Amino acid sequence: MSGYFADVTALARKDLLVELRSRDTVPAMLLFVVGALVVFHFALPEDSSRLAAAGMLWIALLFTALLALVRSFVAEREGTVIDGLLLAPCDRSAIWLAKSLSVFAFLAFAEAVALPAFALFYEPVTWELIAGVALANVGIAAVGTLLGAMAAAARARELLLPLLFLPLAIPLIVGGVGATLAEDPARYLGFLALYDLIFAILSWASFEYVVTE
Amino acid sequence: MSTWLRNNGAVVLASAAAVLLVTGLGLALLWAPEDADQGPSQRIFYIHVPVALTAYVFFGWAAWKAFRLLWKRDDRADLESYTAVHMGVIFGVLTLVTGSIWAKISWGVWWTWSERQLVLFLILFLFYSAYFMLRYSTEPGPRRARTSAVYALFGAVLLPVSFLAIRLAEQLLHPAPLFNRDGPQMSASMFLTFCVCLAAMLTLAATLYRIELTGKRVDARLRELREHLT
Amino acid sequence: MIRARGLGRRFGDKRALTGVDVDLHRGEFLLVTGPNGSGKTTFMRLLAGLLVPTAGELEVETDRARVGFLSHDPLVYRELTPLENLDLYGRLYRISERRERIGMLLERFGLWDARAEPTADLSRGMLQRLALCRTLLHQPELLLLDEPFTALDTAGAELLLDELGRPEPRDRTVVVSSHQPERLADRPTARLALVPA
Amino acid sequence: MSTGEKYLAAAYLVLFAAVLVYVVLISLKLTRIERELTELARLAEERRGG
Repeated sequence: MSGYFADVTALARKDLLVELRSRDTVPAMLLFVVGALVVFHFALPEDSSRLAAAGMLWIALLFTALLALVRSFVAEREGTVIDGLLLAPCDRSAIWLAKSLSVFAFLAFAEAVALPAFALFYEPVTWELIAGVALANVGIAAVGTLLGAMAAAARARELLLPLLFLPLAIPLIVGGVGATLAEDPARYLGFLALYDLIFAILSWASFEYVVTE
Repeated sequence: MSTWLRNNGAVVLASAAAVLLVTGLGLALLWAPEDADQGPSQRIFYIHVPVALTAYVFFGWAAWKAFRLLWKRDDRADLESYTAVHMGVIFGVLTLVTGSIWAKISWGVWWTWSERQLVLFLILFLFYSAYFMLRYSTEPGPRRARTSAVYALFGAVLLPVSFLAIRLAEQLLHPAPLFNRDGPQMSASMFLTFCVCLAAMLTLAATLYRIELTGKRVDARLRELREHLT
Repeated sequence: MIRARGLGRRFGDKRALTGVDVDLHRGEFLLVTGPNGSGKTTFMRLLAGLLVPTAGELEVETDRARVGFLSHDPLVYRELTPLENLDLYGRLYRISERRERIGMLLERFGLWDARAEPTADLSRGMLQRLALCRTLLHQPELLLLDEPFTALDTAGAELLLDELGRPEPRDRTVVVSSHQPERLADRPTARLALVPA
Repeated sequence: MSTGEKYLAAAYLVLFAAVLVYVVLISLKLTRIERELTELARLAEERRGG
């Protein structure tokens, strides 16, 4: 068991180090999410409600997450490094867990910029919103990493991933927007937690099938 | 007897489907009592709901076969799962079309976001269309079979989760108590008609599934044969 | 160690490998030859467990942790340094005295001075040496080398031949695919000539 | 015929049309399979002859 987590730590550390060196993904995410928030101001009528602003924030976060997911297996695909990881005796699900953790970290980093920007431009950020974002991140990272690995084996993978991911992200958006706006955010947060639990277990169990033959 | 059934299963299924479809049509149009509130148009219920249930059955079947492929390494399950998704999408589109007609009758619009089942089918349609994209853009082989299977399995889990999500989304917009779509209870004759129509749709679906599966298998065999000969 | 009967592999409609029979015992040295497109790489990837056969049977009597596979690609992260790459693999293979082992290999293959440079800056020959370090890191009992001489200069090739001549680990089984079999001289104990399918 | 009945008829027609389209697709597929089989039979014949 401790060996499993040692593998996960080594792999996640590697993912963060690769991003730290190449700086391919996170700066693009930051710029994109702020840009999206600015664009939405011009897309929304002048006196739009806070409901519209909250919905827009969630759309911006979702598409920012797609940037991270599309990039998630690029380092492994270049020069088929994934083969090296698959040859290693570690459990394949450790690769998924490590990659999910690093995607989660990138998302959290982007949101640490996006949420203050949202508070500055539109509405104050509530604790419910922060909790909703954190829970949605778990689901996005878990499902998105699995789908990213699936799409990495396909042609037109950058196009395929959003198609695979968006239908699965609809419940996350429902939960996130609900947690932001509803009178009783607890049930929406509960729904997000349920989604995370179900899909994290499913993704964890099925990762090996999509990366090996 | 069992060999005879195996060889002539398609014939039996197709004849049963034909008989049941005609009976169901007669019952639904001529015998079942007219609905007090909605008038003759309520009879669309006898196609819309069986078609929708058949689509659910196909998505469930696809997930079951996907599970067999992953768990028991049953290689034939790949084509079976694929065929089930294929048929499920066809019946899903029919659900969207008949549901849209029903919405037009009941509310005067072709689309309404307040109709839960329609919204759910729209999500499923998007999801399973991506399944085809995934299949077509991956090299054929064991890996494609497994990847498709994992995705089909996700579909079966997404179905109830999306249903819950749609209910929650409705409650956000209308905090009032949930609109109950069941309406008045069905009478015994209505229920019998519905059962016959459902049985008819399921046998029709099973027939089409067999045809489609045979077609896909023939295709695969032909490819193998071509490879041997060239 | 390795037993194959009628081994074959297709990719879609293309046959990459057909009807290969192999019997290889522990400690033997198999040389795989054949022109481009004869399925050498496919054969090696099947042995490594990265591919599954679509025809025939294949048994490889060893654990995944005990296989070393040198692929066409060096299988290292371009963004990381040689040291970081080997450290990652060292952790995943649970190598005891990881630092010493890595240092010794880098030293032996002449990479010690380049250990902290980004891998992307290494020349093709240096990358191949790093890939050899990665392959040998965990002292595999089954060593699979796919075209190992590619991009290696004379000194690099000497280092590789030197490694293959080492007495330890004992009973190491080696499979080498190469279109320059003369470089291996009389080391191979068995040969397999593949022909395009 | 009332509007409601028209829509009802439309729904049944949609179903009928879908099955019909499916039959057409299957027949196209059968034609293709027959063509391929003929070609493969010819190939097999040539092989035996040559």
